[in-house]
Amino acid sequence: MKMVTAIIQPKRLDSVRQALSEINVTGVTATEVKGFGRQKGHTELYRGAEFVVEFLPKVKIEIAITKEQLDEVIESITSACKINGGKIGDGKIFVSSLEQVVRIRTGETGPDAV
Amino acid sequence: MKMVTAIIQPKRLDSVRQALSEINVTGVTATEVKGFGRQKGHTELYRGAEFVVEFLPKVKIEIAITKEQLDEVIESITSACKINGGKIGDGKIFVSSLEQVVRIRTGETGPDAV
Amino acid sequence: MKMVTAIIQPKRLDSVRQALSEINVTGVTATEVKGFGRQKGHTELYRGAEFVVEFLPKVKIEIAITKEQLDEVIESITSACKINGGKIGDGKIFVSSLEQVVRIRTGETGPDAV
Amino acid sequence: MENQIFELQYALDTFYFLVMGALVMWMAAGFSMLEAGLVRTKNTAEILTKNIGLFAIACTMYMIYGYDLMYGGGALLSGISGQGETYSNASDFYFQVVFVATSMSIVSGAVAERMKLFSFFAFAVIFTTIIYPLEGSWTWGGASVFGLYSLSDFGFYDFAGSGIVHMAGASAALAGVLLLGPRKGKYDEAGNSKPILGANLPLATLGTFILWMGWFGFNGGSVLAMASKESADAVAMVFVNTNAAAAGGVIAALLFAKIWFGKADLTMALNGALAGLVAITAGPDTPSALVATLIGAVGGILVVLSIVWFDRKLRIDDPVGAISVHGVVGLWGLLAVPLTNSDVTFSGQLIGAVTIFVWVFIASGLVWYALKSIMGIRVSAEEEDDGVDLTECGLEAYPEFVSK
Amino acid sequence: MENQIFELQYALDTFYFLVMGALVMWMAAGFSMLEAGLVRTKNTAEILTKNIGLFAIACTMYMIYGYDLMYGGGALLSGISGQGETYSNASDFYFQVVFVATSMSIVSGAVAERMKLFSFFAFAVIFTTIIYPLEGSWTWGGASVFGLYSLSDFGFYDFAGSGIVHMAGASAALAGVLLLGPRKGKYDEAGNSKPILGANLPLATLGTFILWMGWFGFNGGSVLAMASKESADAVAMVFVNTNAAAAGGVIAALLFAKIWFGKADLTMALNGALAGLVAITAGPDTPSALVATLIGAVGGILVVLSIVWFDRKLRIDDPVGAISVHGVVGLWGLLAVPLTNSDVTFSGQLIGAVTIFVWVFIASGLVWYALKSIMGIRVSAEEEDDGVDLTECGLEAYPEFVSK
Amino acid sequence: MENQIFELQYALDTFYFLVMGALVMWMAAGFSMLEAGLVRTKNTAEILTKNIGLFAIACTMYMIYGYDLMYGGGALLSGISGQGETYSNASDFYFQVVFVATSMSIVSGAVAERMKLFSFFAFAVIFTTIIYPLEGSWTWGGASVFGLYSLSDFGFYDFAGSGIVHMAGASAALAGVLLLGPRKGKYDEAGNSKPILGANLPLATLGTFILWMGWFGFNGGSVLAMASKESADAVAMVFVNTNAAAAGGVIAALLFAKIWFGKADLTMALNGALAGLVAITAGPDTPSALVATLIGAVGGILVVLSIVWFDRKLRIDDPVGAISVHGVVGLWGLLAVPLTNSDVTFSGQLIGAVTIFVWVFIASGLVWYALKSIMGIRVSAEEEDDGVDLTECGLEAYPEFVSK
Ligand SMILES: Nc1ncnc2c1ncn2[C@@H]1O[C@H](COP(=O)(O)OP(=O)(O)O)[C@@H](O)[C@H]1O
Ligand SMILES: Nc1ncnc2c1ncn2[C@@H]1O[C@H](COP(=O)(O)OP(=O)(O)O)[C@@H](O)[C@H]1O
Ligand SMILES: Nc1ncnc2c1ncn2[C@@H]1O[C@H](COP(=O)(O)OP(=O)(O)O)[C@@H](O)[C@H]1O
Repeated sequence: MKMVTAIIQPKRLDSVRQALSEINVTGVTATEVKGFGRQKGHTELYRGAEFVVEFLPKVKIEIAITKEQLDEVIESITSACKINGGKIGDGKIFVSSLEQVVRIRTGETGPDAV
Repeated sequence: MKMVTAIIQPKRLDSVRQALSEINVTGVTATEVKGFGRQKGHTELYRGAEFVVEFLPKVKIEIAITKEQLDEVIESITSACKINGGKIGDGKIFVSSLEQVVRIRTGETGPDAV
Repeated sequence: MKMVTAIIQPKRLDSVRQALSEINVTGVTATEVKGFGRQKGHTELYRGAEFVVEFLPKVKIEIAITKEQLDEVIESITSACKINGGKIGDGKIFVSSLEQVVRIRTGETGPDAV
Repeated sequence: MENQIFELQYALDTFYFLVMGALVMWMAAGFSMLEAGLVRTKNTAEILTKNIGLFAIACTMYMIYGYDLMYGGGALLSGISGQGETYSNASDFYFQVVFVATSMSIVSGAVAERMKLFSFFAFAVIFTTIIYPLEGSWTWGGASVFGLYSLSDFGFYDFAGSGIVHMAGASAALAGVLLLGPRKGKYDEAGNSKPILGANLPLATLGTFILWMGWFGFNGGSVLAMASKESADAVAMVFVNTNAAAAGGVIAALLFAKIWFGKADLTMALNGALAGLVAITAGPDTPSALVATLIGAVGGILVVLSIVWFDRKLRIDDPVGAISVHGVVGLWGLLAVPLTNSDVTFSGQLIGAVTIFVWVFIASGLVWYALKSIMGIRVSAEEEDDGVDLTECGLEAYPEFVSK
Repeated sequence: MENQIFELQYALDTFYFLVMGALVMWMAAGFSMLEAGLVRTKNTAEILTKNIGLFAIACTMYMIYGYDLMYGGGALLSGISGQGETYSNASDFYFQVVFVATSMSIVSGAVAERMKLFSFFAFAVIFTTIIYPLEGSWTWGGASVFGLYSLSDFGFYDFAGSGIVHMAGASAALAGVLLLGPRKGKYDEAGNSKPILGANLPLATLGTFILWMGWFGFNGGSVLAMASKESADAVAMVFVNTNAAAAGGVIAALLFAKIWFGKADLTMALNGALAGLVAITAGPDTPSALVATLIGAVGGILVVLSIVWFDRKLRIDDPVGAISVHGVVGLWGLLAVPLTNSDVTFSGQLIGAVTIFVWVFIASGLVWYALKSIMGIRVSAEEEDDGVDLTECGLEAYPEFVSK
Repeated sequence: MENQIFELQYALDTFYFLVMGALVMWMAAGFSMLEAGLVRTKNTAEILTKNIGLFAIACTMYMIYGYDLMYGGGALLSGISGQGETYSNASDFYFQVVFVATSMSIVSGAVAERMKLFSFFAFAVIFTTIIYPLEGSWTWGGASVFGLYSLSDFGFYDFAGSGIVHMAGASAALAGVLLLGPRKGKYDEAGNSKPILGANLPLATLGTFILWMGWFGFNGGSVLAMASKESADAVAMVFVNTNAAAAGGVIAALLFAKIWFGKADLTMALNGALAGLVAITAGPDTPSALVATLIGAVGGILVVLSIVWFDRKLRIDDPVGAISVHGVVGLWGLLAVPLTNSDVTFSGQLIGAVTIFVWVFIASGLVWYALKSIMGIRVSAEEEDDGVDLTECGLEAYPEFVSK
């Protein structure tokens, strides 16, 4: 099983959620985070003093899936987030391996629990 | 070493914390997240217009442990969260492998640092 | 590729961010979390009744890097967070393996995408 | 000694005007908090800026020219440094100037979360200098409508401004909202309304209580005299009825929402209070307290129906419900006057309402349209996504809070 | 000319009543903000709904019947459209109606976070129609207690209502809280009190300042006359003493909390201000400013002791400390009157206090009990966990904020 | 009958004082909300505690001795239980006591986020007992400056206290801030200013509106009489000009910030409103409404310049801009009086301003210095990092919200 973690623009959360439900992903966890990548923060003025907003608001979504779903999920997130041919800040996807998944309610484990 | 990540009902955080301290887990990190699994959001009315609350408030807890503690920890979380024989929304546990742990204060690494 | 996750004191976020940019880390994701480790919460009084603040506010930072950067990054975080020879609550670093990284904008994958 | 008595009466009337005016000024805070509570976090600082800015503009422009257009007396208040007949002229201006600000405040809520800040301010300049004062000159000012007819001939009666202030503001708002279009994401492709939740309901509730309190000045001050037994009795009755109508509005809206939606929707209770207040404003002087409660209660039900109707049927996106609260219920307020005031006729009220609506709606529409052509009135889709706080004001309302 | 003078006096007294009444109405916002700040986020929208709803109910029911029961004059205010003797009857009603709302507001805080909204509203209907007005008829209304004895015979004195309004509200609250039980998680198995933190202290502080301001109307208006030298001096002294007592309450509570807890607990400072105000309310007319400060200071210390005592010893869960602030300190206020007013005796004050408490506590208890049997008064444990905002109001107070 | 007329006049003047005083008291809530909105979350509860505490201290200490020092009449108000000549003495005290609280409130914002709570309270005791009252005795009290010269001889004129109240508060604040130093992290090693964002702008906006409203009492009450035609006209004009200046301040600050920074900085609009109000306070009686608007507008521009200048050039860290708003603009207010009031000279105003500044700055500096030596005035670096809410008050302002 895999854990797919994507850091996306908050405004894309809705489309990603829809895209994922179309490919039958049944579980998602979302967290409000702040981050920077190539997209550096911008300079703002507050009461006349400049400051760099280092961290920009992002949403992190985590999706536990089976190995088989991996490509489809990456594809689906990518296309929901890549706007106008790709802009800095569109986001990043990380994939790691999951050793075990347990559904608390039923005690099911493994791919069935995803 | 393992990283156990559990997504639970916010109202269970207290009992989970207690259950874990009974089995001598010495570190926990909690994050406020929103998520959905089988438990889909419910429909609400706001000013007369219906809307689906897609994401429900959850708490994510992360616990770094040694391999040996794994079963006990899963068992402990499960029993603290499974209420009335298991209800949708009770939560899910993910286990992944940790390659390294460092305690900043002392510089200790590995199982000792957990 | 590796995912380095560090749980640090909120007041250290700024110095960590600077330390990381000095070693050319180009992406960081930060989350506000609450946690406890050896550093237990303190007792407070509210309207005359005692209570234990179990969870203390922390910041979690996640940094995806290549294998080569690992030691340098750990070193850098450690020295930015270890104050006065190390105090309880200074934080902890977790390292896990990343199977894949995708930069949504360009579709790049692997170490190039980090 | 007669003169002393006259001076005392003069002083009391002046003092009364000033106290009532201060309460109406306080309504500016009420609108600010109400609107700040009902928009999303990312648009909060901008709506606060809008509200304090529009108040300042209204006060300045009405001083420069609006008051003169509405009541005469010379531009730049040249005629009012002198003294009044039974109260200080300055106190009259003070009381009037906070009314135009109220009318303008109504607009800001309806166009929230998507309008360019400085286009809004430009509109505010014209609304408070010309559009409202001209309309006010036909009604409270007693002038004839473009020399065609005189509303007083029809016995048009609007005690404190259900129509003149509230419906006028709502008409300007409606014209703006139609040109502006709904907020991004408000309606899906199928045209279904998607709620956009207000981010801070304690603020919205505070705003409502402030407005409720301020309304005692709004209606109570509109008796325009205090220093005699008759006027004192009138002011007292107006206070009682204003309060009764607001209470009726809350109860009716709460119960109606509970029955219809199954939940005691707080935002509807708040709108119910305001609806009760708007409804009684055209005639708080004649009903008994019980009838005032009922007039407010009808307002409370109307406002719930109207908000849902605008949102789901007409697909007109009004984030705070201003058009329903001040427009639809303002009309109801005008039409309710003949029920308890035999000197007033439905037809007279209708003619007045139509006159106000047509003028304000068309004039405002033209101004909005001109602004749209010249400088644009809507922020870009990207700016709307990011929130106007950042793009218009360069700061966040709650920078530390994690928000959507 | 004599008549003109009379009219001026009539107008000034009426105006004074209306301004003081508007300040008391404003206290409704104060209670709303105070309570909204001291509960948890998940119960905030509901308590706001409760507060605006109860205010509307109080205004309506007191108009329908309560005022008649308390002071006569006919149901539905049939007797008050006419004019008063030295001020407008309508202004008197307006001033009185906001008092019953204040008394009712006290209850909402104590039962917060676990009571069913509509059961609370049902209670509000009965409290404001019968329980409070009957008690008020024995005291300010001058009627005898069920024909048995007359409080005026004992020289019972309660200037603006430390007992009649505040302790009465607290007595009703106590009865409700006893039947309702503590909030889930408030006491662990061992019976230790677990603090439940208020979610928004700026709101609570704002509420306290609003109440402080409104209290000038509450006490100042209770002189019931302004338009003579004597009454003007009296009103001014009442203002000074009201302010002094609040200040004394803050300082005493702050210092006492600092010494006892080692921290300057803001919530205790707020309760101290309110305690000072409640304490002076029974007799703000006779003490000097220094003595008023001390009366307030004793209130400030009492309230800290009482809150801890109720919470930790009696295990009575009162989220905002209403029973301590308005009940315990209300009693202190009554008993402090003889210290500076030689016409008043401790025994007379005690008899009055017991009369009020027994009636309100028992009558309220019966009503709460009946409601418990008929419709239930407490939400389910699951609803309590999820927060009453969602289950009772269907919305969240701060939907965007991440909260517990 | 003559006596009746006198009594009515006496009653009206007293009532006017009390209503104006209640508005000024309300400013305490305004400062609290403004400051609570402009600091970081972790220092919010403490600043609220500071504000309610200082208000209580000011009221108590001014009662005990300050009023006597400033105007005579005996310590502990021994002389004011009696009656006044044209209004109640108690109403005069009530009106004066809220002024000293205002002056003290100015200090709390400037020293926010790093000062020890009880050191601040200790300073408040001395400021409100001696420093402000002595300065007040030289100006409004008419006493000579240490027997050396008399400000009235120079025709010094400060209608409602641009200098006496506002600049005085700012001078005390400046002395404190200089000894205290900037907040941790405010300036980097290179001396560049790093903005520290206010956490809750709706609160800050609410606070500004409260202050705006309260200022009508501040300036309007300073006419000191209402019950004649002349004074009624004067009060009305003061209301109009106060409002006009605030409006001018908002517009000027908004436009100036928009041009300079490219953004409509809300915090500058708020400071602009306050600057307009401070600017007109020294002479709201003589200008026309247009000129008042301009005086306010200059204040609005000055305040933006001054805030940036203090922050970036002088590196004086004043979290809420109190020194600029009340000090720099207060001085401008004093100097603007001769523009419209021919009885007043620049030199006279300057002498007055210097007198006030020198005394308050030096006296405050000595007291701050003594406190620093005795008990320390600054929290430890670690406490500052953690926020003074936890260390000074033992609680958090928004315990549930995730914050930095
Ligand atoms: N190496 C990284 N480690 C952790 N998080 C990252 C990394 N790179 C990017 N992110 C996260 O992804 C978000 C989006 O990154 P983005 O600027 O679109 O990346 P890039 O343009 O560099 O591909 C960032 O705000 C950050 O939260
Ligand atoms: N496949 C998944 N990937 C990521 N998070 C998930 C997944 N499934 C469930 N979750 C998280 O766990 C929470 C609880 O899930 P729940 O509804 O109890 O799961 P189940 O599907 O087992 O009934 C969800 O709200 C979500 O945050
Ligand atoms: N075993 C663990 N699992 C998960 N998080 C942990 C663990 N140990 C520590 N943490 C996180 O790291 C933070 C800092 O820990 P700290 O108290 O400095 O650890 P230590 O035990 O090394 O003194 C904690 O507040 C918690 O969020």
